[in-house]
Amino acid sequence: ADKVVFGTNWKAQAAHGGFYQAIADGTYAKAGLDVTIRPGGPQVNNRPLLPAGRIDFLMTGNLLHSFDNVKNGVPVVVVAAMFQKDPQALFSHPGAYRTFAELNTAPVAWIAKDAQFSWWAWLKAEHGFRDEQLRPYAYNLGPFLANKRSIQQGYAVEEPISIRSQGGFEPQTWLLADHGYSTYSTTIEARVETVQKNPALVKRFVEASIIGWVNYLHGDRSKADALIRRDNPDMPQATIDASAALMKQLGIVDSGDAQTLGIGAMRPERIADFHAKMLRAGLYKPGEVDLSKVATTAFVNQGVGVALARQLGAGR
Amino acid sequence: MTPPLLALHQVDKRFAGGTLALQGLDLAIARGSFTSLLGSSGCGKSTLLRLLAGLETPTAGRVERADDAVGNTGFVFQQPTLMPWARVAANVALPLQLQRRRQAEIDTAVAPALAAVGLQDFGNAFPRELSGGMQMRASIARALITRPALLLLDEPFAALDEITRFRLNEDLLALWQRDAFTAVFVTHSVAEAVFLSQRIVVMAPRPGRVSEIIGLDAPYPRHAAFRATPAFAEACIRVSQALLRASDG
Amino acid sequence: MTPPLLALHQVDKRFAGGTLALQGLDLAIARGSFTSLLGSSGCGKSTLLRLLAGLETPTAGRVERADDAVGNTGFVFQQPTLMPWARVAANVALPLQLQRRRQAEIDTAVAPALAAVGLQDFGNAFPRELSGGMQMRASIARALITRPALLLLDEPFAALDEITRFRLNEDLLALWQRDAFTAVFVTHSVAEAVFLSQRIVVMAPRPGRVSEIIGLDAPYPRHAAFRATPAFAEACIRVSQALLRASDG
Amino acid sequence: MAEPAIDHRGRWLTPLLSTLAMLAAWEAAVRWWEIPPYLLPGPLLVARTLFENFGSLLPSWWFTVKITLAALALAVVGGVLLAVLFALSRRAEASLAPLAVVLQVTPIVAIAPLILILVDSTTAALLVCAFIVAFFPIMANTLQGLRSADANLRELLRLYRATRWQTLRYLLVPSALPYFMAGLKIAGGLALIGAVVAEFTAGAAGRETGLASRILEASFRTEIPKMFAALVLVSLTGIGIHLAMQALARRVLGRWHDSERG
Amino acid sequence: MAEPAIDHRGRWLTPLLSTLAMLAAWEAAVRWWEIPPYLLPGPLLVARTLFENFGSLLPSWWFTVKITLAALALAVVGGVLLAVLFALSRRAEASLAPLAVVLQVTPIVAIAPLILILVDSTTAALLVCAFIVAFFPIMANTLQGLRSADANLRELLRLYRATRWQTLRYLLVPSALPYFMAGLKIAGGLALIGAVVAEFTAGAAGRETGLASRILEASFRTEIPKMFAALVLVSLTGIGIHLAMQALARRVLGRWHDSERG
Ligand SMILES: Nc1ncnc2c1ncn2[C@@H]1O[C@H](COP(=O)(O)OP(=O)(O)OP(=O)(O)O)[C@@H](O)[C@H]1O
Ligand SMILES: Nc1ncnc2c1ncn2[C@@H]1O[C@H](COP(=O)(O)OP(=O)(O)OP(=O)(O)O)[C@@H](O)[C@H]1O
Ligand SMILES: [Mg+2]
Ligand SMILES: [Mg+2]
Repeated sequence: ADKVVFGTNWKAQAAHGGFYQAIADGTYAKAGLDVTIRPGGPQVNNRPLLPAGRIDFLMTGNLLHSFDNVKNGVPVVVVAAMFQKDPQALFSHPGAYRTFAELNTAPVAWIAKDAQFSWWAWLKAEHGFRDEQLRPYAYNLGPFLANKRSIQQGYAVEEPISIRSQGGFEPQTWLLADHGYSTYSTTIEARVETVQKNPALVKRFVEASIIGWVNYLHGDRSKADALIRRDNPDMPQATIDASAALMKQLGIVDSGDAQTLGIGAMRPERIADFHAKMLRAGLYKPGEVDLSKVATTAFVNQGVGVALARQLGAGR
Repeated sequence: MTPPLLALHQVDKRFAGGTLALQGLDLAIARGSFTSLLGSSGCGKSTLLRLLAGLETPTAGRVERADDAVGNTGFVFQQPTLMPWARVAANVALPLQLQRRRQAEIDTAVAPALAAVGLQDFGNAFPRELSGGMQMRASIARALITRPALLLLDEPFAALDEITRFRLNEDLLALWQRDAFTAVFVTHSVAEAVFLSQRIVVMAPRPGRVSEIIGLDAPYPRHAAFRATPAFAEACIRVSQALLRASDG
Repeated sequence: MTPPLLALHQVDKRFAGGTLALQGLDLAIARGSFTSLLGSSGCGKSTLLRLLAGLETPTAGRVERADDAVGNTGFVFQQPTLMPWARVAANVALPLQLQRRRQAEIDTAVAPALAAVGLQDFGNAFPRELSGGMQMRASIARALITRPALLLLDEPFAALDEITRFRLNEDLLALWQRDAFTAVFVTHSVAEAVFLSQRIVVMAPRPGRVSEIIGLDAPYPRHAAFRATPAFAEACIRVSQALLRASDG
Repeated sequence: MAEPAIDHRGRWLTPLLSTLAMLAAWEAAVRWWEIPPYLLPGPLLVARTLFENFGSLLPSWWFTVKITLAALALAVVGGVLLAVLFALSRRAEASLAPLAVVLQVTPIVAIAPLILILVDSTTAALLVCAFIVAFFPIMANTLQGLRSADANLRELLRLYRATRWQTLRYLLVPSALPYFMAGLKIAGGLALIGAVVAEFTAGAAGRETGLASRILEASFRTEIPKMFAALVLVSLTGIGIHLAMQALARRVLGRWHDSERG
Repeated sequence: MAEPAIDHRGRWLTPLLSTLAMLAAWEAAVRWWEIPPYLLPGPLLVARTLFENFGSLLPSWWFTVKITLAALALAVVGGVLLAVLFALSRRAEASLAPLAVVLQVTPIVAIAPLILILVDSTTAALLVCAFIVAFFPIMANTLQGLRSADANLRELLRLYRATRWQTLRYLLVPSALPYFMAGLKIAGGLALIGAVVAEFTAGAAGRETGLASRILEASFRTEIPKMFAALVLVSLTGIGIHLAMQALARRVLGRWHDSERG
């Protein structure tokens, strides 16, 4: 089997479930792949490892990183987008704000550093947020819980669960994707070289991952969860369960194009649309990013797994 | 009779290492007296001086120090013990600084103190730039600058040539007569002890104890001529013999 | 005539601070000779000794040191200069360690070296636990332990009582006769210089220079009895007068 | 100073009492202002959490301790070697000191990826990071110590034509000891913090994780009492290392150096 | 040592040449192995990037420098005060030293949120963090220095019944200077790294940002040459601080301490 190292951008969690599923139930093995997952973390930056050749595929949070790669001549390319919607969200205390438009009046916004250099710029440009609101979010809910008027960032499939258990209330979740933040998420990046010289490997990896995701969402995910908890021993099963439920409920993975073209689907028009928004937010200058180099649709949009999903009872 | 300024009663001093430096020592130092300590190297002279100054505590026995001795003591240590980071003038001025004298007062006191030991040109030097004898002289100037009531001197002139030494001997006696302080003087020079003192305490080693006390009744002021008198020579011989007895015993 | 072991030609030494310590100094030290340096405090004796040892370089003039003097020199500094972290025995053994002698050889050499200066019971002590005179004696033992061809001594016995001092004087002469080393000896004691040396160099201060050189032809071995001879007394008087002249000039 | 030496029992009693007083004040503050545990848990709660999670924290603690001690050992070796090189040759110092400073001031966070690219094993990467954090104080202090050797003793060795190596062994190294010990006290703490920070950034994932991972995890999941339990373990380890260094200093300098008398 | 002192020109030439040699080796390595700039840019590219972005980096640099110097000043004041307190009273040391160690070994990352809650202004939070990183070496070294005062001089002052304050002023402080200077060299670098790390963890974006934000931003956006340009600025600042400290040590210890002779 081909040895493959797959780097993620965070500690093991339900949002990585499909990949663990494909290991756990032997989908990768069946595709002739011996996959090792290398988790990332809050300050762990796996991204340089991909062009350096220390890992073979990389899970990336959103398309901005891919734009940056193209802009800076890093020879990597997106080969699949497992999440149709970015789970990136803002949270507020219940009843504190009525509409998304009001959030820019919050006195304090707990936002992590990386966000400050990406979608925060878009929120400022498009929705009137201000730098004065900024406080650094160190992935610790305490400060948010302590201040009822504050808002904070988070993953729609992660933070609400812990806010519920720690703060004892149901936060209001404002999914950025619902307000124009149209990036794909949890994309798979590969080196251009790999795509050109060994497309078969890429195809096997992408398709096995898709099957993994179908099975994780709709099949028996107990073995994948066990692997997740092995890599991240403090992750309780209840959180995984809640998270998986949220993924389905919010249509993070299996919605829109994915329902017809298969999980991982990408459309160049949507990438271009997102790019145009970021251009307006001032993150890029016109012509800096050659959009044709951002992603290849050669490995997705084939309807892989659609039948399996229906068979497992998706959508019921 | 007035009580002595300092008194040791049956004092023992044993160091942490186990050395018994002094044993069963009895000694009284009268106010205004000039006493010399003589004894072989390592017999406990410095230790005795440090007990008198209150820098060591005895392991047995009692050290009594009258109130007017405490805090008004000048001490010339066996080593120069200067502050390497301070210029010579600042080193000499230190006791006055510690007494919070005014700067003007200090400045007027330092220059003659330096001159008295022949260091008038070296007030601005650092201690490392002085010769061994000059360092000791700076240390002497420092001890004298406060006009202490009790002056303890541990071989102050050992590193000096005879001419300077003789001159400083006379200067010291002149000061003693003017200020009437109490002096305890450690030396290895029998002649020096005889020239200076009213009383010579001869110590015996292992463990350190008082072997003999020799009184000298030659009148003060004593000048260079005193060294040429038969009384002087005779006293020297008596003291030398006492020393020999002490080191044999 | 064989060339001298050490020779200074028109040597000037000015320190960074500006002090002119030595000026126009000419001096030759013959192989196997015993020379004493006398002079007032601060006249440059230590500086001269350090030039002879090669520890200072002259600011003008030339210092010539024969090959057999270099690296085979014992030096007793004016301060004890012991390593505070090493026990007395280790301090004394240092020169042998540096010569990479075998440990057994070192062990057999150290015990008699300590005994020779009366420190047989203190090999295991740390320097801080010794009296001032004992520290100097350790330093003397260290300088002698390698049986050097050239021995430079800077007031080695100044901190010792007269009895010990006399004994060590005789011991030193015995060694000198046995090993035929070259000795340069700084002292402030005229009697000591006369007792020990073949030649006494009297130095004058400010700037330091050679004032007079006095030869002494009393035969060796010299014993305690020598001190009682008229020749000894006469020599002492001659040297004292030379010293007076030097400090007046 | 005039103050009498504390007797033997006092040596343990005072810090114990003061620590207890501080903990009591902390608990009281938490209760008085009703600070919720997700902001600042009281020491009792932290202690209980520590007790309950002890079994799961122990392996992490051990992992961190291993990295710390290894990094400290490396820092001592590297720092001392560099200091010796610098002390023996001003030229070497002039050429390499800038590099040492660059190493000291470069944020690990920024170069961790580079290290991960160059070094294969994560443990090795952690070691490198922790080493970088800890070595400078050893180096700087040892260098100052080597330079502070007594000038007269230096001359004595010159007179006996001691080789550089001998000068080092017989004079410079003992002279540097008091400085080295102070450096060691600093580096002990820094190696620990370096091990923790390195794990934050070069993160050992999976089974082999240290306290840093537990702190982050607990923090992300806002299990603040658990985070504090892990922090307390880090602190206790730091205090342990400090006490060990202090005992070592007392042993090494005890009988001869002024700093350890009385 | 036997080595002759480097002449005045050599003092500057040697580090310059060695730095140039290292840069040349770096450039050569990058070209020889064709390392792409997104992994490791060569020094020429970094220099060009630095030059091109100088205008935008300058305010960030200045912000970081301000935090660094302020933190260093605080560390000096705090560290020295604590050391003095400890030196004057073994009891105070026994009670408070554990706290100092805890401060040293607590990872900023973990306590930054707490600090942010307690302290309102971000700049103040940054200062607190950088201070925590920098104060310990000053404290530990100064303490060791205060303790290392010559025992004989100590007795001299006791004899004159010097007050604690006088003992401190006339004896302990000058004795501690060589140690303090070594501590200052360490703390200078640590204050800088502390300012950077603090900004990583506690810093806000917006107008008032330092070099850390620029490093992170460049890193997130894979503008590696720009990241290195910012890192180079950090390194240069560190070297500048180091040289300043060295000059200060030479001035303060020059004429009397063995470490600064020859
Ligand atoms: N390192 C130095 N820097 C500056 N001046 C110095 C230095 N060493 C000695 N001197 C000066 O040189 C002169 C001679 O000093 P030296 O030590 O040779 O005197 P000495 O004859 O040995 O005196 P003593 O009998 O007091 O030991 C003195 O005036 C002294 O101040
Ligand atoms: N700090 C110490 N620790 C242990 N032993 C000590 C200490 N100080 C002195 N001694 C011992 O006490 C004895 C007396 O020492 P002291 O310094 O009083 O002698 P001294 O008469 O002054 O000799 P010298 O004439 O050589 O100066 C010596 O045997 C010495 O070894
Ligand atoms: Mg003595
Ligand atoms: Mg001299």
